[in-house]
Amino acid sequence: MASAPWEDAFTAALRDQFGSHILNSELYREQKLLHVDRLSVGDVLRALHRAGFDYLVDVTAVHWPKRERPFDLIWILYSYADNRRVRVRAEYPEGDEVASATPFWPGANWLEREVFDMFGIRFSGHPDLRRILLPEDWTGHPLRKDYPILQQDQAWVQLHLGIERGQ
Amino acid sequence: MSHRTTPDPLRGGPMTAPAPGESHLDSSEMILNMGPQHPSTHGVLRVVLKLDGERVVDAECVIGYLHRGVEKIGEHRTYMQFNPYVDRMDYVSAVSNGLGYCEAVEKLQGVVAPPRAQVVRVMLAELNRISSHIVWLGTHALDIGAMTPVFYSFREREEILKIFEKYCGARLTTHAFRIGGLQWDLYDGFESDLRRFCQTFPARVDEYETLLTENRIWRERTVGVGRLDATTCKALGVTGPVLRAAGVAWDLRKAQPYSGYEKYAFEIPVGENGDTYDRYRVRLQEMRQSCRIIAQAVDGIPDGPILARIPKVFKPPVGEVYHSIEAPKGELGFYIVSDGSLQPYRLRVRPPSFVNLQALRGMVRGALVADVVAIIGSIDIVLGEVDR
Amino acid sequence: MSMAGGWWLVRNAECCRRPGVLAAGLTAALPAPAANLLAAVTSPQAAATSPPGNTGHFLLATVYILLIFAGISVGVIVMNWVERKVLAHMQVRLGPMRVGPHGLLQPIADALKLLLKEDLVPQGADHLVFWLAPVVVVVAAFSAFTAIPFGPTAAVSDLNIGVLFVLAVASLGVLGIIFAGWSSNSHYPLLGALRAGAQMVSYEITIGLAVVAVLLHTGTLSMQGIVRAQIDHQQWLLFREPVAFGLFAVAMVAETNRSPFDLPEAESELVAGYHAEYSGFRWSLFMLGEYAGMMLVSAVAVTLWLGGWTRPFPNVHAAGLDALFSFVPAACFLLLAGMALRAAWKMPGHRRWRVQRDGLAVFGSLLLGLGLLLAVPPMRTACQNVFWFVLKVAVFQYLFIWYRATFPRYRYDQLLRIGWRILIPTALANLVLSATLTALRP
Amino acid sequence: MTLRVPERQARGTIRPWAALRERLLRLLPLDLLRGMALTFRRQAPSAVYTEQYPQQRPVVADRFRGAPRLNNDFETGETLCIACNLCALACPEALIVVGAERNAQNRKELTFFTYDLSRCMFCGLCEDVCPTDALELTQDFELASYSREGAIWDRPMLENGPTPKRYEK
Repeated sequence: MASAPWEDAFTAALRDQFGSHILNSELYREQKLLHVDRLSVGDVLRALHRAGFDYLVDVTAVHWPKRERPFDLIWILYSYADNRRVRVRAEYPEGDEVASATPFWPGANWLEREVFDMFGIRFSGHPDLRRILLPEDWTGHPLRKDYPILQQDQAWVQLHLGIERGQ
Repeated sequence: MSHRTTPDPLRGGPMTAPAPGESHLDSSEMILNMGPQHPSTHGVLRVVLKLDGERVVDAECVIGYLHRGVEKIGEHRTYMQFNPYVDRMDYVSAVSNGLGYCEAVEKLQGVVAPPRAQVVRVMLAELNRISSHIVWLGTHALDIGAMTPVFYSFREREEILKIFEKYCGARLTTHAFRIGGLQWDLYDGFESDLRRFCQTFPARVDEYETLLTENRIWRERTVGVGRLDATTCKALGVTGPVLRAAGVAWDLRKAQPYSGYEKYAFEIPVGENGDTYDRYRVRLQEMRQSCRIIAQAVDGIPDGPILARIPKVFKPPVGEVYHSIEAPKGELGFYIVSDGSLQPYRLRVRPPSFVNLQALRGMVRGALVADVVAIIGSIDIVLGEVDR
Repeated sequence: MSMAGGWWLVRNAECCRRPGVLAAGLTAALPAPAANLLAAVTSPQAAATSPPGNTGHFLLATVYILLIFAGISVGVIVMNWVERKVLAHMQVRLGPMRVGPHGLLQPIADALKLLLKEDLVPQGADHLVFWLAPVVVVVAAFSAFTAIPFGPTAAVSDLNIGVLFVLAVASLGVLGIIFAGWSSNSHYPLLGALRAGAQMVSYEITIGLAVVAVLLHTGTLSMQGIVRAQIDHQQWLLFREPVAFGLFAVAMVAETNRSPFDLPEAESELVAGYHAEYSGFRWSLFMLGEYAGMMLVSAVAVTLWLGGWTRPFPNVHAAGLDALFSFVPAACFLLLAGMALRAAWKMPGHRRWRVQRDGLAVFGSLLLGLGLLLAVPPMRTACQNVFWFVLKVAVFQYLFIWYRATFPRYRYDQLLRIGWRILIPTALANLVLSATLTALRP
Repeated sequence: MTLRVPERQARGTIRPWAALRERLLRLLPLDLLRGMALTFRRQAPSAVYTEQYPQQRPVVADRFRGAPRLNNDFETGETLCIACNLCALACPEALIVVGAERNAQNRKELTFFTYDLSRCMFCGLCEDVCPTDALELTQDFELASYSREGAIWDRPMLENGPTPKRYEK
């Protein structure tokens, strides 16, 4: 099933505001997806926050190593008042900093830390960008596709756990 | 003593950063590591407390001790093979995890489970909600010093686990559902087991209420402790009973019904103050409501197939989907990206415990050490899900 | 507790085998205090009129001290088993079942295990204080028993400042707890010790005020004297000072760090509180001290408010009632024996249960023998004072367990608030009221 | 549905004498006594819920997923396994190794079968895919062994089942 375009008053308003920075808006399995240019992600998120999306469900990323801009950042938003969800997606090149969503949704704090931990994507304006699940001195970001599933920071394991291998 | 603490529940940032007006050179402060091995951190949660006497000045959660890389494992298993792994995230409510995952994959594939399967799923998921809340109740009461409820509640949980065992062959990590429906049909006596459970269970909840609800010590320990208002909850993304205790009648089973929840009559219990006591009351009421749902479902189990027609070699079309359910602890979401192969390209779990745990810091600031365990308990976290 | 009493009785029984001539001969041969004791054992009526206690006689005091030490230790063991069993049954569990029939030997197995465990001292601990702390706790709890009258003559001493002595020595126990928390060089024990310090200091005051209210009615500080005053009043002081008793009943739970006031060792908050760093034998001393402390405060409560060694309804002397009450100790033991034998009878016949069944039968027979022994007239009269005392204390022990099974734990600040804002003002008001009433009474 | 919180809701509107009555009632620890009555009642031996495990063995359900077993044909005693390798493919942990070789009739014949129980999570996927019901998760639940190697089961172990030493006392 291919995705259908998503055009209604809401997207029209967004397009009015951001013009070509809204790259695409589609419906897939009845789920709404906004594809946004990375340069205006911060503004779009702010606008959505103002538009009533008061609940940031999740922030996550997908790694596409073969692409020119290998990281997809995904924000899943929800509006309590209107009972609707929208996903915002933007593509980022390696090493680019992403605008943090913590000013609008303080709950993004840990979610962004997890993205940083797992993908190595840095967020600008984040109050406390550190690793969250892995030890702070771990090397590598496990959810990148170039990090094999059996890979571990063996030096860390040997230093801190005193065992030869972690697996 | 406590008056230097800033009452901003949303404050982020590392713990060492001094708040405005906070002295940095105060020798009366003590750093206390609560966990990762502590009787009341419910697993391997470590909370670093900065104490002034027994008053908490600041706190920081250190998590990841149980990180197993579930999302990475998901990228290296077929959709079917990953199913048992989701049981091991929130291992107290494995059935709910399975429900969320199976429905997410079904949505990705574009199939719907047959009606009979949906009803069975609802019954098991609600049983699981009860068993999850019951474990929470027992351990939470134990944290606050009441020894007995934990044994009473495990007695009831045993009844539920026996039903699980008879239905799917496992008690805790059930692997009860399959993508597209169910593996097993109901066993003989399933309905009578459930009816008996629904008849006896409310009286058991009354027992907990006798021991706790009106008990003055319990109320002193919980009323007004760890308050979290609705605005803060929404800002932090807190969901589930914690949000409802703050007065927001939001439940995904009502807001965006899945698996046929729109067919059942039940109510969303809501608190007023968003404190530990209200969370307790909300969860107790939710158990009664779950019982109601089960009773309705048992009376209307339709006949028919239990598994939708899906190919044996299962390759969902290219696309991505986010599906979330109301797990006992809050919104449990699965974001799955398919590249058309046998395995998910990316599988993201939106864990309710992880997000809810963020609220801990704001809640414990200014509280006492004894409140910290009460508050941790009232969020109801499972570290298997926080760390994944 | 009943075991403690039983043990005591067995020792006394030796003297009672051959009453009459032999007793008279011995009375002549022994030094005066011992003769008093013997006279008291063989004829309590005479003892009631003889001077209380056997103060000043070194040998006899030593014997009593040993008896009390042994009795309390056995009592702790029994209490340990009973607590685990009662708690378990309240929580729909079985409790210990593996070592001995119905886990009867479990406390002994645990004691052995604790004795054999490695003796750990944390790095950086103050060795001397760390070593001293459990000793202080145990010594304080045990030495206070020297002033407790188990019967009209069954006491080590009858100090004229008995109440003060008991309160003073018992409150030394907190010193041990603070020692333990401080010397462990660890955060949780330190917090536990601080809590214990604040808690004990606050609740001591309530205890003191409640006791003073009693003293208004007795006019003496002697523990024996207080019981005798109740006998003279023909009334337990519970009925004259119910408020003081209530205050004491609450404060004594806090004083012994028991649920719902078990903050210093709250396992869900402070891991194990002040004894978190203790293990093995040292830890078992803390436990011994805690249980001895529970018995001690119960014994004080019994002495001060519940008529000490007197039987229930001491003011009613209807025909046959005395005789009826004198059979109660024997009846109690026979009842326990019956329960044990019935349980042995009802055990499944399978051979894997045989050891348990036989053990229980032996235990039941033992109890049966004790019960029969207590039914013999001289034993009956000789032992009933101690029996009633022990029974009353046992009721308090049961209450301690019951509280623990039912209540959540108070928070630190709430505990202090209850102490300072409810208990102490009430105790003061009660004291003033009692004093006024006593002064107005003709 | 809002929770019923009688006292707190009432406090604002209540008349003073009623508040006083409530205060006085709080002096009586009725709430505590009710709890104590409940725990006291539960002491009845009939309420005990404990299962004394080695003496009383639990009866597990028919569908219980426990120790794996390789089934043999009842009559011939030959293995039902056709060495199709489906179980090994289905296993999420890849802990099954099936060894097979072609016999004279060019049919696959099972040579060895190892099952690493130490990594098994008893999900039952191998059992589900088995076309001949050769591999089955049985009701045996006592799987402890003294070494890690003891948790790796070979074909004879899988066919005959474990022989745990039953602790009888």
